[in-house]
Amino acid sequence: MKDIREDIAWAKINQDVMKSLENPRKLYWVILFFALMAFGFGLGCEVYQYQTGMGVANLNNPQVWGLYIATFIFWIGMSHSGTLLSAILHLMHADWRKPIYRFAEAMTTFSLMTAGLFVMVHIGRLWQFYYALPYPNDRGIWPNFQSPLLWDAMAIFTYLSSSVLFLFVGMIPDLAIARDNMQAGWRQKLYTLLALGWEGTDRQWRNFRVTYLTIACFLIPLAVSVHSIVASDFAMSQQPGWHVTSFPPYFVAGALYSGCAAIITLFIILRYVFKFEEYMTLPILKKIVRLTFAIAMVWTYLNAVEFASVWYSHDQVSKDVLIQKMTGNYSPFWWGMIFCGSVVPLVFAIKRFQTNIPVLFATSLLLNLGMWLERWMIVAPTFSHGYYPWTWDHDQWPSIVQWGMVFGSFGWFTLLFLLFCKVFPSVSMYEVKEMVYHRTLHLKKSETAEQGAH
Amino acid sequence: MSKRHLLALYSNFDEAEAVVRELRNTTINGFDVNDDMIVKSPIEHPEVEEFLGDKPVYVQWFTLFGALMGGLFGFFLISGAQANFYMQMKGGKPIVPFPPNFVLTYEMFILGGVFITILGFLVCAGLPAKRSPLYSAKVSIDNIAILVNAEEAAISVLKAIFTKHKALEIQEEAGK
Amino acid sequence: MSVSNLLENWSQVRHEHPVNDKPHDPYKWAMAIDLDACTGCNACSVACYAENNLPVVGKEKFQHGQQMHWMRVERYWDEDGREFPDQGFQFLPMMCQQCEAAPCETVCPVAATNHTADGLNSQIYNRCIGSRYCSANCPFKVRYFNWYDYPTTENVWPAEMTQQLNPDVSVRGKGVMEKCTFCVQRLSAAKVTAKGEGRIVREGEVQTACQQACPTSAISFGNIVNPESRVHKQWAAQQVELDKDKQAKNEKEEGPGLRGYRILEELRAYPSVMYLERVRESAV
Amino acid sequence: MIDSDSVKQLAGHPFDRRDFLKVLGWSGTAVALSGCGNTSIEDGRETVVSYVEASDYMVPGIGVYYNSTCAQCDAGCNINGRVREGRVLKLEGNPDSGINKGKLCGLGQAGVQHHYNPDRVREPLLRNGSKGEAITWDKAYALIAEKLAGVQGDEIAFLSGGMSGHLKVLLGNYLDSLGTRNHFVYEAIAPSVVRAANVKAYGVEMPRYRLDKAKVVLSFGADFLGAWVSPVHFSQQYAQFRKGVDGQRGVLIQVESKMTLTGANADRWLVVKPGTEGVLALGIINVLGTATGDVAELVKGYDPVRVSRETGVSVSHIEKVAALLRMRSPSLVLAGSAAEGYAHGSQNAAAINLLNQVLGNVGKTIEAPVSVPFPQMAPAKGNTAALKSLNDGLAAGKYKVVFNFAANPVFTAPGAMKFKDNFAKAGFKVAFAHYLDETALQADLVLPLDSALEDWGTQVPEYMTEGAQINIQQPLMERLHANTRGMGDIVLALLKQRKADEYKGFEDYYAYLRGAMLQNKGALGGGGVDDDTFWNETLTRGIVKLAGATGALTTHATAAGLVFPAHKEADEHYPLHLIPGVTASLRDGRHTNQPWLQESPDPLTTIVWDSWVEIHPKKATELGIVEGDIVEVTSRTGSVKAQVYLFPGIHPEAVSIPVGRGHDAMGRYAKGYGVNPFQIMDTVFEAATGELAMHETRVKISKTGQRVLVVKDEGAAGALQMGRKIASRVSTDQIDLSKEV
Repeated sequence: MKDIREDIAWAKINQDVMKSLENPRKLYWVILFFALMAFGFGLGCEVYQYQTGMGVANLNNPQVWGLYIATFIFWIGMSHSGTLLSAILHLMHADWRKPIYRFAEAMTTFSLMTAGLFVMVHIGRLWQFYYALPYPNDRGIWPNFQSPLLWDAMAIFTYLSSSVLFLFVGMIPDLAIARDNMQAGWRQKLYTLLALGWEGTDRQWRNFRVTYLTIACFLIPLAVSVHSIVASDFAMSQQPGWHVTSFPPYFVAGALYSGCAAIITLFIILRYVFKFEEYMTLPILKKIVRLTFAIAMVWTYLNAVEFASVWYSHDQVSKDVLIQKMTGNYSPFWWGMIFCGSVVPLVFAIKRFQTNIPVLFATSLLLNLGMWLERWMIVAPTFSHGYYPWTWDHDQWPSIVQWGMVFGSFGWFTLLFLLFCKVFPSVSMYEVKEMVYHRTLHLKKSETAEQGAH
Repeated sequence: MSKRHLLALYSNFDEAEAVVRELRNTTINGFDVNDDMIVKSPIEHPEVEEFLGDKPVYVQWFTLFGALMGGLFGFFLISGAQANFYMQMKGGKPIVPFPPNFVLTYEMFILGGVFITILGFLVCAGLPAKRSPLYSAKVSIDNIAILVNAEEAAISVLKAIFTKHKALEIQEEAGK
Repeated sequence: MSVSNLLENWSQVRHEHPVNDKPHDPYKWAMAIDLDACTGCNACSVACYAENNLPVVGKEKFQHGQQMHWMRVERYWDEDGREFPDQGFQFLPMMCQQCEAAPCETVCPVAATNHTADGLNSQIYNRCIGSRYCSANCPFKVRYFNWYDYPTTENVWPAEMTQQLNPDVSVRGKGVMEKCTFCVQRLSAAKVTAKGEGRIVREGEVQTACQQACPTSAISFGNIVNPESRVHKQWAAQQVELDKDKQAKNEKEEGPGLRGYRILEELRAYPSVMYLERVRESAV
Repeated sequence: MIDSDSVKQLAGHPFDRRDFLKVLGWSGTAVALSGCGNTSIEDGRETVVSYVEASDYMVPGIGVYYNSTCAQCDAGCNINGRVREGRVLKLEGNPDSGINKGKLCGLGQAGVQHHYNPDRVREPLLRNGSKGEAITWDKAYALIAEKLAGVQGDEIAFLSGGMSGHLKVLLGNYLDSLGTRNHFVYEAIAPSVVRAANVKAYGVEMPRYRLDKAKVVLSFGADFLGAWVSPVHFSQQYAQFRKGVDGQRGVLIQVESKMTLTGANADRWLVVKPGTEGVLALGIINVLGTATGDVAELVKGYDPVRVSRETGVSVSHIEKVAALLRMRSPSLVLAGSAAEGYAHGSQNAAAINLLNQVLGNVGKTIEAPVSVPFPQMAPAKGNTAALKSLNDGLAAGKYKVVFNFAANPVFTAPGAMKFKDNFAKAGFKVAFAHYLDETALQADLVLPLDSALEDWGTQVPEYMTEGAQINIQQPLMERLHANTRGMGDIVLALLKQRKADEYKGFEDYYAYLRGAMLQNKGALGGGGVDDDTFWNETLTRGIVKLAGATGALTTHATAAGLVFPAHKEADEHYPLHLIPGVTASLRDGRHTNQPWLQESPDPLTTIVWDSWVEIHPKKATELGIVEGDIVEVTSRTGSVKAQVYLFPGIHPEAVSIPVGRGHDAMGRYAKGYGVNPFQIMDTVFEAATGELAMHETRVKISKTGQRVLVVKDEGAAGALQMGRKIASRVSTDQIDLSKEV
């Protein structure tokens, strides 16, 4: 099992990463094609829904939200691992983060953008969405700051802009490298512009270090708050199955979980597509896998806590919702969630699977499926089994339009992500160098120590 | 008095460190080691800061200012808007309710902090910057560069020191 | 949005409205529905369609649960497993309960649903962006969303049928939420008339469409602040207090001995509709 | 309300008003529609009309109310139509009415959808092959005259629904001029057997029932809150009855085999074996033990054990009911359509009426009705015997010209009667119709009628409430379609063909009506008032209240002629009873094309837009049927397929299908929704009256293997509250009602 070589030439690092911007494997184009197709289909669904009305999604009076909000939470959740892991690991000086954090942060950014799309497709009057923005106006009309949806909007805006800035700031030295190594053309112009004249001077590095650290510090509480607020959309309401105190930590754990699983998936794809075998090494993958396993167990625990607290409370209405989830129309999906979320990750506990790429790939997909199901199982059963039995619904199955947009969102995300990786270095060159440098130092030190011992 | 730039490239930090030490210990007319020397490196290198001496960073003050202003602005924007919009009551809640406003204040606190930190970074690091007169793309690979700006008289002394420490390459700005 | 305004009126804006307060003056519209009188005939529901321009969605959309009846008549029977419902069914007309602390109001991102000065839960169609959060948070599920653009949907209001539309009530387009308004257009008209005459609206001067149609007069509606109103008297006689989530009469060991109750009162939404329990003869 | 000056102007120049209103109608609509969605306010600007010269009775933006009469059923409720900018928006009850006192049922309110229905016939149509060809009215009248030429009086038949007032008089004159007595007055659903039984028991067809005075109401299948006789009136009495006197609330006991809306509101709902209502009544008389003479003799055999065995009602219930009736007097016993719908329906009704006599209710809760002092205007009440005799005549090819007005026998006649085929044998068929319903489709000439909200007329209610009254029907707005005509105008025009001289003084039916009313001004309470004032006041009120004559009721109880047929064994091929459900909103199906009624959930099952087969859950389990299964219901004469709804309020040996749906014509809102149980009804007739015994049909049920999702308002939890306190109930011993407001 090879890790990054200490003696790798720094020039080779530059070369390898820069190559990824030019000639990926064929698979890249295949994925891009399917992503385009999926996105196109989703777009068609949205146009149809926009023209005709939300009814074509087969939403109905109690079941007012459906897959859109569930998938919205999914994407918000997915965004968490990128930035949060990057920031936490940065603070903890965990060097193994360095080759993988860039794409993880890009994943954050793009999944947030995808989540934003769901807010759009979900609202009944998309053409009036700006009513939700707090802009000064003559009539003194403001959005309702008491609404958790508005907190959501605010949190996501903050998170998205901070993540983009974090990603960008961290990429400036690499953009300078790209600028210096690129043939003249639109790319070079772009890199020149974005590199802001970075030359790696001591003053730049000094301020860079502090800035990067500061933003990382901000991002951790921010990321936690974002998913807590998404949890508040539910926990702040009065509905059975939603009004649960443990929802914020539960959501955050779920978010980290799905984010980590997505990192594994994307890690494996990028490693192959962009020939990053030397940088995205199996020992790193193994670390992520172990982390994911730990988070999976935390999630499982919080899940159990939620059920237990509902079960032992005397809130019969919430209990009914839980029973409905286990035994009602939704039970296959609910048990699917339990299986994918709590049982499948046990694969990660087995040592020989921790570096088995096909197994990890399949497992990570299953985990994400489980996490998507989790979100659906949070949103839908409460609607169809709420306080008012008269309105419990019969026909809550999402229509092709809803499914189309869910698949379309994956297309959209993949599209953005792949384009990003093609335009910007998805492995941080300067930080891999740092990593290598630190290792060399470390080796030297231990050699010196050894010699001293002799 | 005209000054000229001089750039020397080194393959590793130890060499560069030795050069800087020497420059600091040597008094050269027309060259101030604190003002006229810039070290460029491909990676963030704490040692560089060490051997360059104590140079303060002010970004965190921007952060403090941004976060506080963000928070204050957030709270008063929201509460003020609510107070002016009192016709739209929410049953069971005061017109300016604290819990939601605290959540939003918190977000605005972070938003302000992050934005102003970035601003501070750009200001403190002098970005976006004009490219300096002498630069080598090798810095973006693995070389350490020492850029000095000195009076004509000092140039040769500096050059000698650079050469002594086995500079890989020395670039010289043309005289004016 | 001036900060000075905020600081000057600090105590006012920190006032919890309206439960621990008595701001409903001179109006607080409320309702009482006698389930013993209600026969479940649906006249109220049809009256609501006629008055409030509700679209008839048709069989297919009804099947998808997209019906728009602001006033629905629910029907229940015994749950104790008896062979026949030999004490009859229970009917319950259900519409927006115009809660005093409405769960729907706080969650709307654009403040399209609010508490009015006369105690209604208003819905501003123009402002609504259709997030449907209000419906998600409504315990009674009495909010109805325009899943389609009904004015242009085939056979909803074809040709001549548009002439039946009530010009006092806007016809809602797609993507907005709607619900029972307590016939706010009638209330406004009555209030304007009364104001012109320098008085408040008298008891009996204004009726909601459902109340007007109800053949058994099971629905009474009025200004509960007015001690002369039937609604006030009914609420008082039943010892149901608007701003309580637990009524003192229910604490008695021997039972309240009174019929008035509010649905899901324990959720602290403080509904403005009191129901009177259906009575069943014990002698037969 | 509007002042009398404006009424004068309005009444004097109806056509000016109409033209004016027509223009305004559309602009108002544009305003209403532009309030929605993202429609620009500029839309429709060209149709905006200035109100600069509005008439003084027209206040833009203010609703004006006109009184008229509801024509949706025979109860004759007085309505108050809200008119704005010349279009009628909403029907409300007339508060001055003795019948409905300001209230109106859903069916009545849907009257505006009858008026604005997009599927109304707009031109006279002449059959050309399978198509209708629009012709002019002159041509249509000429054609009728041509077809009638040389036809003998007894070769002409006129089929109509129940009718009264001046239209009935005028039509009578026309039929006389044709020399025919063949006026068949047909109503598919009418309490005809009960009427006959009432005549025997009380001496009148329909006494005045006083639920409000009764302490106990024992109803044998009378759905007086839903579809029976005068539901809005009875509902008001019911409210009074429930409040009771001094906090003693009235008790309602309903006896029937399939729960009706009234049954759903009962304190005790007693399910009986279909057709044994009379037996139960006799059993109760037996337990009461107060009967004397031949009645005592008759009921001697009906001891509780036997009655319980035959009816399926437990002995204890029989005794409890009897005890309650004994304890709380006066009471009221009603015989409804479920009791009369059998071959021995008269016997059932007689036994039930006997119970009233024994309880001494006659004169207390059963009062003598008042009648209008103009017998020629009294209602001609429809029945099904008339249909049978018409059908027999048609089958024999007796009629050359047949007119049809306000009846739809092709839809409502039992399939086995083959009415459609027999109708085809008539030489020339004229239908006066609002819509192309099943019968109009078979006609050779279809003449489009004004809606009830466009037409003039008078009506005498079949069921008089607080005194005699004549209802006035007046246009609430301008004609929607230029080429429809009022039935009165048509009859007058036809009459002018026969007796031009006699009727030439009447320019139109309005003139005739006004003239006829003014002629009897004195008797109508207008003595000493000038003509215009009287007429305007009459129109303003919409009701003419009269001091009617009241007769006396028979109070003598007799068991004469009361013989029950022997207990019938179950038919092994067709083991189940088919009970046609009559719902409050759809009745016999003439209003099925009013979308509010289609979408208004059936109160008991909450099903919309479709028919269903009600089956008791126990029976369903036995047959392996679940909700939504499509079953085939087969009688001796036919079969229909419909979805199943499991319904506990039905006798396990019976199934019920509601009537009114299953149209294959009548426009977009009616056609193709549900099934028509009339199609499979056995043609069994009531022995004494010759009325169709609607409850006598026996059926069997078989699964088809298909299953659908039942479209209903009820949620997945069904009728259960899942332990939440939603619709709460309390029993009388836990409550003191006397202090209530």
